[in-house]
Amino acid sequence: MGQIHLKQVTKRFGEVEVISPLDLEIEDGEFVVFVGPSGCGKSTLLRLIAGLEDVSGGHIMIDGQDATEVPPAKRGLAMVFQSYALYPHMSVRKNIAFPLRMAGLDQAEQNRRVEDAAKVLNLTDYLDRRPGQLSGGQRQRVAIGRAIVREPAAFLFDEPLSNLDAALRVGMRLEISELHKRLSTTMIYVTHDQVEAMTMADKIVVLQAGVIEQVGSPLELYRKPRNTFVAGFIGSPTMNLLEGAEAAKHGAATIGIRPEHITISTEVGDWEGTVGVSEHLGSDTFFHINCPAFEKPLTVRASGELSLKYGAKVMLTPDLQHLHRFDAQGLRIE
Amino acid sequence: MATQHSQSAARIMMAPAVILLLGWMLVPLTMTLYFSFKKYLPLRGGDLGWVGFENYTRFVSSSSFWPAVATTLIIVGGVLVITIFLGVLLALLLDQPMWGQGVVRILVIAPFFVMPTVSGLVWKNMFMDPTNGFLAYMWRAFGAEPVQWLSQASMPSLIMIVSWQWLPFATLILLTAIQSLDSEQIEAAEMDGASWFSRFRFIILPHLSRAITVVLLIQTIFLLSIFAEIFVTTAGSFGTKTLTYLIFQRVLESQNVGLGSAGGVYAIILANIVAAFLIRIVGKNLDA
Amino acid sequence: MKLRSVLRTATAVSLIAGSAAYAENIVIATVNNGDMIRMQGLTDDFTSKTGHTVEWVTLEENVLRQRVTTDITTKGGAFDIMTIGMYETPIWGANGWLVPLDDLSEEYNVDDILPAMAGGLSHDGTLYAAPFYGESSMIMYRTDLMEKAGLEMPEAPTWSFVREAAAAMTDRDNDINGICLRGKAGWGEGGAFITAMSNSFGARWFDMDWNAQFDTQPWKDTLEFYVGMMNESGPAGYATNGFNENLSLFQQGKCGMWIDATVAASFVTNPNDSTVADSVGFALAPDNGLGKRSNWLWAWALAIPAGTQKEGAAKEFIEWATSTDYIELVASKEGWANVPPGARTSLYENPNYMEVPFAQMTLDSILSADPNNSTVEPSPYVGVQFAAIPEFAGIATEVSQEFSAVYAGQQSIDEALEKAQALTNDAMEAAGYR
Amino acid sequence: MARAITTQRKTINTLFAWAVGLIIFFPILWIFVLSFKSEGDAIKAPFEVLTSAWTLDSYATVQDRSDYFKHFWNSVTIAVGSTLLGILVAVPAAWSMAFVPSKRTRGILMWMLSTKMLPAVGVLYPIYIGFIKLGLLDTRIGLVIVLMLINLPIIVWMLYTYFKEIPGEILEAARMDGAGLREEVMYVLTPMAVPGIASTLLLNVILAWNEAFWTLNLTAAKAAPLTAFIASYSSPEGLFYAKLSAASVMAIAPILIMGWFSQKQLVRGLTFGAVK
Repeated sequence: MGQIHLKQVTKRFGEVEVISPLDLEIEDGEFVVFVGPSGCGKSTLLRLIAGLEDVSGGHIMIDGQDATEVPPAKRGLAMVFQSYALYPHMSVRKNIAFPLRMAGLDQAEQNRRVEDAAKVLNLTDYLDRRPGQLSGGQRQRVAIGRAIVREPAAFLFDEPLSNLDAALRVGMRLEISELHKRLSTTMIYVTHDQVEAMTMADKIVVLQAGVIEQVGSPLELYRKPRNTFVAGFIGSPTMNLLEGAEAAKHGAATIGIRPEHITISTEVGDWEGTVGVSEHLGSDTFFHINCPAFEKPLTVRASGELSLKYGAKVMLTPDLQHLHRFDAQGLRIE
Repeated sequence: MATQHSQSAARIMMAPAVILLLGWMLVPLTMTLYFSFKKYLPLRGGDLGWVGFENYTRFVSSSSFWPAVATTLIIVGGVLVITIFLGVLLALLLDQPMWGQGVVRILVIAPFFVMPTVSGLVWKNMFMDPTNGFLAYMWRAFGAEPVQWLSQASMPSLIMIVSWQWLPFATLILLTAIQSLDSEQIEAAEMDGASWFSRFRFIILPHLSRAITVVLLIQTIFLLSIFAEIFVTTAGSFGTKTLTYLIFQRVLESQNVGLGSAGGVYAIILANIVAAFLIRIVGKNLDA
Repeated sequence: MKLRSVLRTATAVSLIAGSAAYAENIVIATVNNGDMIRMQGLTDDFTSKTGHTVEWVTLEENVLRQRVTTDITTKGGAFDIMTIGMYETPIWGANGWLVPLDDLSEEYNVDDILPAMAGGLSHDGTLYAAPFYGESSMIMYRTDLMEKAGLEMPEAPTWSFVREAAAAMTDRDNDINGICLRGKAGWGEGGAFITAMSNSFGARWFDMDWNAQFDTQPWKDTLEFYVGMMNESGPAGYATNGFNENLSLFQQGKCGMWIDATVAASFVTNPNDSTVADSVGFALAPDNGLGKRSNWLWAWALAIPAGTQKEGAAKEFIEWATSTDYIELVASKEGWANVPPGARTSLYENPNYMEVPFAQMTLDSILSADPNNSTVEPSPYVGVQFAAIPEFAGIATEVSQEFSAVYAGQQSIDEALEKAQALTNDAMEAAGYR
Repeated sequence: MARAITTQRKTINTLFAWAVGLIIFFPILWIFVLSFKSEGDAIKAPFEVLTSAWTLDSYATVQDRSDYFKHFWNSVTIAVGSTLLGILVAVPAAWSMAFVPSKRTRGILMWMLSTKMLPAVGVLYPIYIGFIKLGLLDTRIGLVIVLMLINLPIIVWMLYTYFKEIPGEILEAARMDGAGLREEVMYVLTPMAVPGIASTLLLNVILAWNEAFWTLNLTAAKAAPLTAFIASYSSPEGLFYAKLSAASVMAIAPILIMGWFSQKQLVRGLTFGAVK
């Protein structure tokens, strides 16, 4: 069970409205990611759900019950913090057992659940260490372990991977996804990294300045961004957003075309340009092409084999099937 | 981060400390104010009626008042300057690699544990006494006339005694601050060609500013009310009468509580001026 | 009035009667002087005689004074017996803060107390504190140095002789100072000395209208003489020397003469502490031909604060500690030279005691001091080296601080006298005398 | 990180630092020496003092004359009692200031510190009279209360700076884990703040141990701590250096030894969190 509904939830700090009245429905077992630039209110939203902040207006329903006034501990949610928030004076075992101890479970049951969680998270050998003696990834797993043992209605993750290095991050990402599949419990995950959002989420909530810009599956967002903000935010490298005469040609104020939807050629194409910096990733190569027709350079994705000299003349052809059109307000034109 | 619930809980939890201190401040403060407008002579039967501002004018017009204010500020200032200056040097020294650092640190912090009366007595008798004092023997050993510390160099002597007591405090805080300095910063400065002095001036000193602030603030609070050291050494003679000591004389030696209370009000005003001044200079450094 | 004193006596009697049955525990505040510390050591004798136990609060003189004054003025009741002096007793007695000692037992023999002492510890003829020991001041001098200087100390020298002798005895190379005198600030230290000295120069603190007299010639003469002599023949740093500093200088053989409390005689003649014990002579404090000597009169005495619950036991203690029996007890343990002096007439009639070299001179000194008539010109106050008014301690401490600054060379005599004059008048005004 | 230092340089550092350390420590060392001398020897020239006979007489005299242990226990009770009581009051206050800060927090802290600037002597009479009325005069509990109040601002401030170093997320984690306010303070906050609380404790024990004005003026026979004990050895008649030294050593030794043993915690305490 882990169905969370937000109804007209609002949060103000003094005069500043950080979350505008907002509705959101999270179904049981869903993996929902809140994504947005820093300061967009995604963490605040998570903390409102957790009960660590009071809402200024609206209601939070958990499994159909109004939980707006329920203290955090009673909401049946577990949270994994950005800094892991492990108790430094307790061993790993005690850390993981802490919520169980608070719930008043007997010692045997506590041990059983801790051992189980440790097995799942590969922490069995570290149970008697202190958090200070663990690596970043291990600490991360302890924090998750502490969340799992409670068997919560939903997990809340607040940028849990931002303190890990790149390689570990990919690994942990997989582990969390794996965990979700196995437990099929609702998870709400906050990140500013759209790659995490795309790879993990069942449903992405894009937030900007306290307002939901779009809600949808990763592919929905990729295919049909509702506005230029979402278009620019989702996808890597980011979508090329072009204005001016070329946009007008397509009956829009702005057109967007993703780097992977442009064909590059030395001979023929619609737009002419010169090659700027090229980034070789092996599997792919990203070219930054300066076109006289546009103010900003275009990013173009090509196969890993292609090699072009700096300053070489190239021709580009957009795939019109994947062209996104936006009006003057930045809203998508279907 | 704060929920309504925790905010009201916070208020309740703060209440005992705030109420206690408020009481500890208000009761004596009101009493002091009350007495300061009275002719109150315990040896003549106590309360002899209201006298308006007479005590205030009398206290200020006394020939001892301004010298006492000056003495107070000189002692506070002198001790602050000495302890901070020597404290920085000592901290730099103790930060160097050496054998037995722990023991040296123990030696250096020891004076902080000595009660002010004892340190006053020990310095006065065993060291500064012009006949039997250790320093007198030292001076004589070098063929010099012993210095009559507490009479002819009373203020420097007093400042020295008090500095001896507070130097460990300053040194420890500054030492910890220096040890927390990122060595990469120093190395970077070295690569940039900064001399030892510039490294000190532009890297170490700014890094110490917060620690120096703490030393300033805490020491000032304690030094403004310094009493025992003066009581046992000079008893306020030879120009060492601080405002606190002058109040002591008025209240306990002359048994004029009204006059002393008026002095107390002046002392509070002086303390607040100093505090305001301090907060202005150092406040930025304290994210209290 | 009469009824009240009858009632008071009645309660006192009943308390004494009651206390015989109940062993009490009394708290005594005292000063850390040698005689008191000895008394502390002999407490067991009191306990075994009466069953009462004693707790001692022994403090340095200034701390003690501050402590007991706070307690008496607030009726704190922290102490059952306080050790106070001739200065406090009449003032506190007049305020009704002390239990009158008018019903002491027959065998205690109140009349044996030296009249000078009893007078100084009474108010309106009622005794408020019993003297533990009494003192005046006198000259203690080194007979060997005097001889070496080719001089002979008269029984009753003048200041000019003292100054001359001091100069003759001074031998800076051998660290011998002709004269050691108190210069330390504090009304009970240098303040007491200079006041007593000024009496012989014709000075006084106040005229009959309570005006300060520091602008008069006798004061200037006193200070000029004192400073002149001390600069010629005094020890270095005399501005911070009090009783104790001078005592140790004299004991180490660094002083030719020392004018100070008569009780010091037993210390300087005690071979355990003094390197010059067998060459000390005594003489009356000097005069200046004006009819007044420069010796003072003082007693450390035991008093009971009014309101104590243990009046009976406290009285028993006072009777024990200031009795002739106590004197004999000390004599049997420590020898006659170490008994508390100056309190009882009978002591000076005791042939054993009169063999002590300083006994007669102490008595003569005490007898030559008259607290009621201490100055050449008439003064409104009682007291030799002090004026028995509540404000005096504070004023005299500040005045003596100004004087000590002169001794330390920090200001001139005129400056000091001017400041002393101003601050004294100011304080007297504040207290409502003028 | 640390580069190799030549032995020569290290030797110079060592010599220099030891010299400075010994000079600063010397007065304490010297009274320690004097306390083992006879009165007559104690006033001799320094070299003669060292070569003269050593004796325990002064300690015997002091012990004989005053009940050291009574004063010692009073000091311990008063210092420890006032500190513990202070911490009891200060922990909740510092907790709320550190974790639920408001615009007034800084002002309240500064105000608390400013109460330490009131001149004590000015209010001796009112406090003394109050103590008589409440029956607190010459009781340890009275001194415990007064010293607690005197040191409370420092205790609050120190604890506040330690608590502020504890990440708020950990407390939130505890809250999410089902801990109530009581459990949060008991199981998470307090254990984490133990080093800070320990150094606060130490520093305040020292401050309370050495406080001389109130402990002297509000006690008589029963509750008098070591400050009063010292007041009976300063400037009596006759030679007193050896006795004063012995008494001083006895008065400062307990706190000195405690301070040395807990040096590390104390250093942390003295910094008031000024340096991380």
